[in-house]
Amino acid sequence: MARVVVDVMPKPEILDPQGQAIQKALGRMGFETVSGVRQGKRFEVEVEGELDEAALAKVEQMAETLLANTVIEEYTVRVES
Amino acid sequence: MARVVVDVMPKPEILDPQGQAIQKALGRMGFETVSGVRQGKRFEVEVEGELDEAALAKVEQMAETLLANTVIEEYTVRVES
Amino acid sequence: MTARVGVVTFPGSLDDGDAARAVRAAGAEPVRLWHRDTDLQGVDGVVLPGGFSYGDYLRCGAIARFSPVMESIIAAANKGLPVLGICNGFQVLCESHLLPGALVRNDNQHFVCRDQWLRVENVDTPWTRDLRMGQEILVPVKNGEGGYIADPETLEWLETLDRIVFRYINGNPNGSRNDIAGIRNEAGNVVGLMPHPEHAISTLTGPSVDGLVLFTSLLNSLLTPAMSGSSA
Amino acid sequence: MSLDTVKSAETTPDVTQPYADLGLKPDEYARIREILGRRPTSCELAMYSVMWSEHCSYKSSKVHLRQFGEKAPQTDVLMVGMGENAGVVDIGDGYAVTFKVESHNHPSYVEPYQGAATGIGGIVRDILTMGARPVAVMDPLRFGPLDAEDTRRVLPGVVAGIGGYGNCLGLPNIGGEVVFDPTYLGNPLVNALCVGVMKHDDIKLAKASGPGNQVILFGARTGGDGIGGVSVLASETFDAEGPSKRPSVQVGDPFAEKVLIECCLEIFAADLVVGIQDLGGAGLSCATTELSSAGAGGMHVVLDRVPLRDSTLAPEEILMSESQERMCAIVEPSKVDAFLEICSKWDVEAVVIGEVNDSGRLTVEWRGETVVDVPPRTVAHEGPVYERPYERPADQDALQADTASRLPRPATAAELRATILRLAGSPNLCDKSWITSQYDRYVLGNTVLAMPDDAGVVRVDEESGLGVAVSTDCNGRFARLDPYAGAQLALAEAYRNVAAKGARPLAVTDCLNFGSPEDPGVMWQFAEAVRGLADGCLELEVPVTGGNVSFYNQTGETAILPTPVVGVLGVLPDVRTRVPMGFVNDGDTILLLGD
Ligand SMILES: Nc1ncnc2c1ncn2[C@@H]1O[C@H](COP(=O)(O)OP(=O)(O)O)[C@@H](O)[C@H]1O
Repeated sequence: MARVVVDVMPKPEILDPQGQAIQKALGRMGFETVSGVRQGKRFEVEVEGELDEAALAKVEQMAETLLANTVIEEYTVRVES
Repeated sequence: MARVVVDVMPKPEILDPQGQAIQKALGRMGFETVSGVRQGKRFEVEVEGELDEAALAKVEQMAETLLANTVIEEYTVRVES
Repeated sequence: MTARVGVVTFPGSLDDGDAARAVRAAGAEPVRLWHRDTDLQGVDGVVLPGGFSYGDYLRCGAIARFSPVMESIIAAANKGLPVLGICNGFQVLCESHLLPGALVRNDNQHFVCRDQWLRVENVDTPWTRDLRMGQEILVPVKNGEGGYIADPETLEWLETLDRIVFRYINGNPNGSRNDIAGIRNEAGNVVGLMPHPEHAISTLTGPSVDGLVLFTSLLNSLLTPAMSGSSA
Repeated sequence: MSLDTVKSAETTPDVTQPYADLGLKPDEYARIREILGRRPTSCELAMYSVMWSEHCSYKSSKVHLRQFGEKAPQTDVLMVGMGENAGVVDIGDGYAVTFKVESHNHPSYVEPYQGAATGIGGIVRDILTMGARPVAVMDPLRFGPLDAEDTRRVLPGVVAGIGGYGNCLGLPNIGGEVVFDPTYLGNPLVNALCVGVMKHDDIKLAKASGPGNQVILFGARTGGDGIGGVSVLASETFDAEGPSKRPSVQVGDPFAEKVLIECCLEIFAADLVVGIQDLGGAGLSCATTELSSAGAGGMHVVLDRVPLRDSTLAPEEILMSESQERMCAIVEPSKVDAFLEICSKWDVEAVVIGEVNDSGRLTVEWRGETVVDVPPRTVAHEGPVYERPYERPADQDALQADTASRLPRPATAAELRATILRLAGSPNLCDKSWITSQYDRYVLGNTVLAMPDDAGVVRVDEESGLGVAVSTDCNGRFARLDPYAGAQLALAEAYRNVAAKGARPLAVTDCLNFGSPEDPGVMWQFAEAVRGLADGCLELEVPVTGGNVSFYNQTGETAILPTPVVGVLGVLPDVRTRVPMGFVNDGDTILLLGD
């Protein structure tokens, strides 16, 4: 069994109100050195069997079709070291 | 300016209804080899100035107090390579 | 014979009963469609109701988009079947790429339930033809993820090609770009909006009866079609 | 140590057991040994300890709560009274309504979002269990001062949790309360009320009758939620495998509950259950002992069949788990297939875990061994009952003597202005829409009145317009001054709010939030409040149909203000005749009634 991590982040050109809200909150809490926050999602996907290229391609496909909304988000797939 | 990544995941013993819903959906979509999915959050925090230990400690503190709810979540802080 | 309008129930749909009630109040016959059905039972139009389909986990509407009933609805919508997506239904339509853009968490980070004024911006759809251009209507809005976003080009052509159907006025409840409350597809048969017209069909249980017109519009467009282009 | 079975308990009478860590007193432990005629197994000890806890057994409050029955007014509307999951009231036209208010105070302090969310989830399952479709919720809340640091953590979390769960279930929120007082700072009150509607014939009871009937567990899988305390036992028995630390926080899955509601209603409509119980506090222990105690008296459960989320759980923990969104049904063998079919339509996991019998014992089997063999009544209904000492606090006289006449009164226009501004700006009087706008009031399309009106009104029948009105109220400061009168004032206010909508008040539910019952002063407040409420209900001729007691609401030595929250339900034959708040039409005459 193997673990693949899919990170999904809002596209840079898309406004991220959550990230902005967090940045403001951090400022109020005294963390003034923070110049930007973006919030995305992290998925840990456990895959049965061997993690060959075909298996990784499948995870790519999951990310592309379901895990990310590519209209507003971008994703990266990587194997947990 | 440096980017620090904070990954926040539900604690393993805590119910993760989101992860379960995604796993079921993946199964219905034909990705049957997925044996588990957990969904967490990924924050990309941009910090001004040098990323020394003091700065990292500050991000740790943000994670502990705001970004993660340590009652039900755990977090890791790392510098984006 | 009256029009038959499908109302889809996904697990987690909440306003499906209300949508069916609104269809009935407009004089049409609601036909309940289950998420696992692929047969649309020959309905004349479909309403995707509000709620939290599949818990709205991952992203609102993301999982519902892959349900069997949606495969049929996407195909039918592309052939011109009138489809109205309300709130979660709008999110499903965006996830299905029947409508452009996406809906994200409200800018104030809270769920918001309130009575909301909207301005009607487009009456060339089967769902809005009995409304007046520029008419102001009062309809409840209730959502946590109702902020409409799209990339700048998309926003630009939504504006120039008259794809915006409703706009928030007297305050934007969720940070939607360009105060967009609802949009349509190119053909006009597919309309999605965040506010809930099905909760504005009686002053006993809602703030107005303005929402009923969306449902009577559909009925009238089915009974007397081919009025496209006219503004009533 | 290996598995602690009934057999091994018989042969090792002298094993020391951690009953004190589980909250049992020495005499309570002795009583368990006496009942069983041997020492309990660790599974049995776990069951008794949670079921005999204050929360589940009402051991300190029982002697007082009896007054609600003894002084119950004559009424022909009560169909199910206290003792079931919720009371049921006849509202006419063949309709019945069930409603109840419960507390989720302590969990909401630890994890505001999940604590409040699972509070809604729990009360909704209680209502569902009666055979009713839940139709509305309300949320009486109490917090520390608005500007306190911790309130900023607790309040938004609680409100988001109530909204997050209730909105996702599709239940309109039709009212509640928000009160700020320093005594609630380390101990907020999160009470949740739910109303459900059914036809007379649909009433279901928590009862396992009919030997041979099957026991079905359905809903979410069982995980390690809410069993922090019991891990003491598990770690004793299972130190080899060493279960990881168990979360005491329960996480809610409103989607699972929404699906469970629809699934149950379909099962009810097909008449497939003999008895049903939800799994709340004390989980399977509570459900199996209560069901068998109220029914044929015996049940055999095969614990290995319980679907688990976490395969390392020990049997003690499975019995104790407070995982949410689970139900337990008693089903005739011939109807099991139909039952399972409906569950599968809704993607709800369902498993036969046991069978009803007339042995008079609840037996639980794990890995082929018997780990529990108890008379269920002794666990569920015959727990300890305490006559706690109570005494009027020494400072009560001084408190009452300290009347408003000693306070300075505004003498000038400027002073009056300042006073009014201070009042208008005080959190207890301010507009609550920051909170209430986070709740869906429209879903289901039957909300006739909701916040900010005096009472919520929902339509029950679209044809006739039959509907109900509900209000909850309590002023803890009044109750502190005089708990007897304070409880009556809470009742009177809720009663008035319902009557003011044009509804006829029919029944009462209450959530009695107090400090530690081991403090004689608090116990006096409690006794007085119950006496006041019971007398008031007799006078107004509305029965108490059920409710909840929450003790130990205190921070250190400081108890909260005594807070007997009272909910009143009334009926309107036609909701179109409701009377909304405020002046509606130009030219209407204004009358002042009463003096
Ligand atoms: N937590 C809450 N949830 C829902 N409604 C609430 C809540 N708190 C207050 N409300 C509603 O807000 C309105 C005003 O409440 P409040 O200021 O306490 O008025 P009153 O003093 O007249 O009871 C009422 O309709 C009440 O039901």
